[in-house]
Amino acid sequence: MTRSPSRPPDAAARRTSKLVSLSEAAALVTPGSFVAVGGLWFQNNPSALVREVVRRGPGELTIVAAPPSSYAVDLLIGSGLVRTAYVAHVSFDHLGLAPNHRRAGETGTVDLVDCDEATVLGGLMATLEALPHHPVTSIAGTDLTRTSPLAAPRDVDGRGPVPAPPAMRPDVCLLHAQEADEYGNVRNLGTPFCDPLLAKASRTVVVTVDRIVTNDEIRSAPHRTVLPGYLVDAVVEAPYGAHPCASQGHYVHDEEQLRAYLHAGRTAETWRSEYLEPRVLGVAEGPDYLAAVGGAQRIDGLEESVR
Amino acid sequence: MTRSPSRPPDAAARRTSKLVSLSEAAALVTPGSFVAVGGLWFQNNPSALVREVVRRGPGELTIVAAPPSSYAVDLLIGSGLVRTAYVAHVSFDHLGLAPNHRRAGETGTVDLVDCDEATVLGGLMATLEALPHHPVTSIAGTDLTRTSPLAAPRDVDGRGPVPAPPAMRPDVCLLHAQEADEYGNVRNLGTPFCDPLLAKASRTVVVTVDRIVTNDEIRSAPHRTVLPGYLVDAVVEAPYGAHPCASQGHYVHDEEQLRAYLHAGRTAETWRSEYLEPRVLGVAEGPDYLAAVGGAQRIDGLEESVR
Amino acid sequence: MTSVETQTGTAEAGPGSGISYSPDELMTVVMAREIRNDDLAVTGASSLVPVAACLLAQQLHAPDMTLILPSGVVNPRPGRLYRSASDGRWVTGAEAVGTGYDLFEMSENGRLSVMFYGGVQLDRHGNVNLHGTGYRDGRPSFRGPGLANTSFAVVSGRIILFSAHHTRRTFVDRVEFLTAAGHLDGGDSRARAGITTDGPVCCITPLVTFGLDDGAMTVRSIHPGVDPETVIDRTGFALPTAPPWPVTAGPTPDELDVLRRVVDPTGELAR
Amino acid sequence: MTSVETQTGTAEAGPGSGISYSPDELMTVVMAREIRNDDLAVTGASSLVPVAACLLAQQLHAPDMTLILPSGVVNPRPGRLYRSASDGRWVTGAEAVGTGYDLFEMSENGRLSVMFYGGVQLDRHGNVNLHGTGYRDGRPSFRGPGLANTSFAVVSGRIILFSAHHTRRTFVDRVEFLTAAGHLDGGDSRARAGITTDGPVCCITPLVTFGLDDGAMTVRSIHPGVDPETVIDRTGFALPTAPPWPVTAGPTPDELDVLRRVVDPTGELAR
Repeated sequence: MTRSPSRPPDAAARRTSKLVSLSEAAALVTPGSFVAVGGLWFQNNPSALVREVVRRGPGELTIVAAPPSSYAVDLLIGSGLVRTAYVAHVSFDHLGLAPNHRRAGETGTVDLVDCDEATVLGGLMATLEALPHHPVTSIAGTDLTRTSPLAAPRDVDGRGPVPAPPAMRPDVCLLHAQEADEYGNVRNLGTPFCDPLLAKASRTVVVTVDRIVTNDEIRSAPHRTVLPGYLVDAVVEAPYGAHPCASQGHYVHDEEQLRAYLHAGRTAETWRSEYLEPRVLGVAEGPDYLAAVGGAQRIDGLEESVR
Repeated sequence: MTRSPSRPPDAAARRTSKLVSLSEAAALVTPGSFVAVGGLWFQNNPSALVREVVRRGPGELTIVAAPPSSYAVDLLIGSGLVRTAYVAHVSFDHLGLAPNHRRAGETGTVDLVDCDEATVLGGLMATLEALPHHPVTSIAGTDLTRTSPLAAPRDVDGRGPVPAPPAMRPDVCLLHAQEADEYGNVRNLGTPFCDPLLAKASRTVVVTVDRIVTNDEIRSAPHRTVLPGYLVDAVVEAPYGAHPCASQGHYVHDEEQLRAYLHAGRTAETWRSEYLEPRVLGVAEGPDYLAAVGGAQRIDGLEESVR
Repeated sequence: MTSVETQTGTAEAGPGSGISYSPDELMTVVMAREIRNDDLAVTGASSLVPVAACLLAQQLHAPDMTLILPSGVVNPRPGRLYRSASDGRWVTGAEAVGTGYDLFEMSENGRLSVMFYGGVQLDRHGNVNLHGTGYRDGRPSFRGPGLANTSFAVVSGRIILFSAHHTRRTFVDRVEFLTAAGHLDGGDSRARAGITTDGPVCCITPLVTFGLDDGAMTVRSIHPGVDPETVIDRTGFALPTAPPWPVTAGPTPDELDVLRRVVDPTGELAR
Repeated sequence: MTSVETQTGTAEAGPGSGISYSPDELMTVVMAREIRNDDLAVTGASSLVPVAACLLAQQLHAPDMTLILPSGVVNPRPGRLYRSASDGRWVTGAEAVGTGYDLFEMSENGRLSVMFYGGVQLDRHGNVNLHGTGYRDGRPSFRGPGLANTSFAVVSGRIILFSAHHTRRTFVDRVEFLTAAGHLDGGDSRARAGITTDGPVCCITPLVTFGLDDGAMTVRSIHPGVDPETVIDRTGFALPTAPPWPVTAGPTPDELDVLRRVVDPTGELAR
């Protein structure tokens, strides 16, 4: 089929750019906010953005994340900014447990609400579908039904008590993807996983990307757009913004740095002195951070060594 | 990022092909079946497949279709095979009303269940999400709440009467797309619209495609796969299988033939003698049908004339 | 450029100008002026005019507005108009391709700010009937296409009504079947039904623009060159105000220029 | 090729052969044999062995089975194994990329036929604990990662349990927190709780394969070269049957060949 050429809009109509700085984006997270954190395990964590939030330090946060979460969630928990967390699974996958999440669960410093994939997704889907609660088929027989407010049995639709998580609508959603244009059209080169769901359920959506592309580039492959601009409020250009996690299709996760994080995390004190201070509070995001972790070229080369 | 080369499976493991003939696929629709019909308006109608179903003639069908449906639904209704239809909108868009749908509504020969987009999608989504009913925010104030069993107010989740369509699970889903491999991995070059939802809600899914591609071709662009193979039971190679509708990205809709359909549809008798007999019952699908409508080259050239 | 419905084909385009335009072009320009920069709009069937109006508004005063076609195509830019809003050719050059589920989310989750409705019947309170007319024992003697998206009328921030046909058959006192909620019985009956969105704010026809400020259609302006008696004759309910009515500002040369040069270079609206 | 857990590193690969293999390779081969041709399987965290087992089964006897990684990647074929099941490099060459919503649909709508679970604790009825241990006042002295997909244990056709660690700390009489339902209290208690799926059918460790035919773990077979006393010592519940137990059929040369040549050419399982 012959394609008609695209025609650009008249210069008279100037579309508003959604590009903001990392610190402007981080400022959208205010004390007491309900924050959705994107990514899964080591993939597509909004790492630079979360570090910037930690530098700013808004407290009393409630967070929700994709069922398998990792670095960004553990960092937020370790920073002491989190009061309540709806997180089904937080680990460093095959590298080990998430040290701050584990410690928070053992000491009770954070309200870790017991939940699983179905209860988290159900709560987010309830928002999308305008339901007060979204029943999930069954987590029958488990202790979740005993301990989790998300899974509290409820009589919905006359079928007797069934776990029915209430609708969750985060105030701010923090995501990392590979590419976007300045109007918020976002493209994932890997797996978007729960990020679109988190975005649709949230009031405000911020996306960091490794690379800003032109609107024409987005329009050249409309099927590849994962989040259309109407879902996105702010875009930040943040090269290597997922590090030490992977930005799928651009760079892999940095096992050396992740292991250093885990090692630092052996106590709350060592995590603060060996990770939080040198890698977050004591360094600016961007070139300084990149230099501190060995530079861009090293990250680009990880593909060869990370198994 | 450097990509590792894909490695083909060992010859020892022979994967089962899902390729079947058009008539084998049509035979999946048995008398009394609940059939989901894909496409929207003139786009991606499973036209050849529906014509073959009409030639076989299983009666007492219940059908559901995307909110804006057109040719394939009107043809099924005109054929006399449909007892009940969950169709929100049936028209020939800017070309006019759907003659058999209109007549069925006026004569009462088919039970046209009043519904709208939200009630149809809600009923399908209920199946996907394991809900007995899926409440839809509101069709408040309309006569649908008075006339439609799909929209009957129901007390769900303690918020008083709200329209809550029951879960719909069609027996067979009939779709047309542009490309698939023999294992049922389906790619749409245009808009899949409700087709994935119809497929996921149905027990058996049949897809006709203009072109069979290799599994390697599918694997070369995993993001473009709209229906992964596990959702698809049978694939039929049917070039121009959407005609007189469009196969988005391959050929546009045939307004001359669609207008001829509408003209034939001025009475039930003329529709039967001027369309059903010559274009469906009296001609075999494939080369004969194509010759009867002016040939493949003519269809390929419609891009230039259809506005 | 001629029409049985209006005489606007030869009307003035602006002070001092003598540009002619078709009824569809006029309706498109008038509708475009109703679109706001922060709108997210979805169009339906037979929507050449609303689609063109959104694309024109994007070019003029609403570059940030989002247009979503009924097939889920987001912000198309095909370089011309196609007569079917679901035409696959709208995909090329668009910003994204959504699904039916995305449309469901967009409406139910409260994002949709403008919806356009035409109708087999539109009544004076802006209610829409796409179901049928001439009911006897619940069965219509004329069956319409049915309404694809009733609930969008409830959840959409506001509604813009339009009709290519300004006749007594279309503009009725009361719809025979209420498929999409306008202002119901007028006054605050929409709010009393628990609907919190604005409902129909205007209705654009080849003859006039109706306002619905008090939940009932009132002539906001009559299009250039149209005889008020024609409007009265062709409207099936009593108009609340008598002529003279304000005259619709016709398309400006700039509006027509952008419309014809950028949005509709193949002249689909001029036919 | 060595392991503190087993002596299988030098065990026989088949009659007359003397091929050595690692514990992970053995577990992968044993698990692959549990996969059926019509399966749709989803893997979770730390799932190198289940992922490899599915890929091996696809090569051998189950070419039609569908493997979905926890990130939604369908039927990957990267030409090697990556240690994280969510690694972005699994995308290249896969057949499709799904989302979290697709996973929700796949489980709730009853498509999922096999789910794999490891655990901080696994009990003799196949119940899974990924929450924690050593509870006092409801708070654990050891907090686990949490379970990403509890409900998959209910809706999945059957469950295959596995653990890289066969110790008394992992294999306990009763989980301290029941995060995913196995056979609950054993017998027909799973069915009595209204769960209609099969639940755990086996549990593969570096020492044995447990069967769960009556809702309780019984040694189905002991792996080649493993001392039965080691199994008894390292299992935290009383085993229903005493040795001698049947010996697990070790990997055949063909199984190992396909595993090492096609699935794991970089030797991730051999480490």
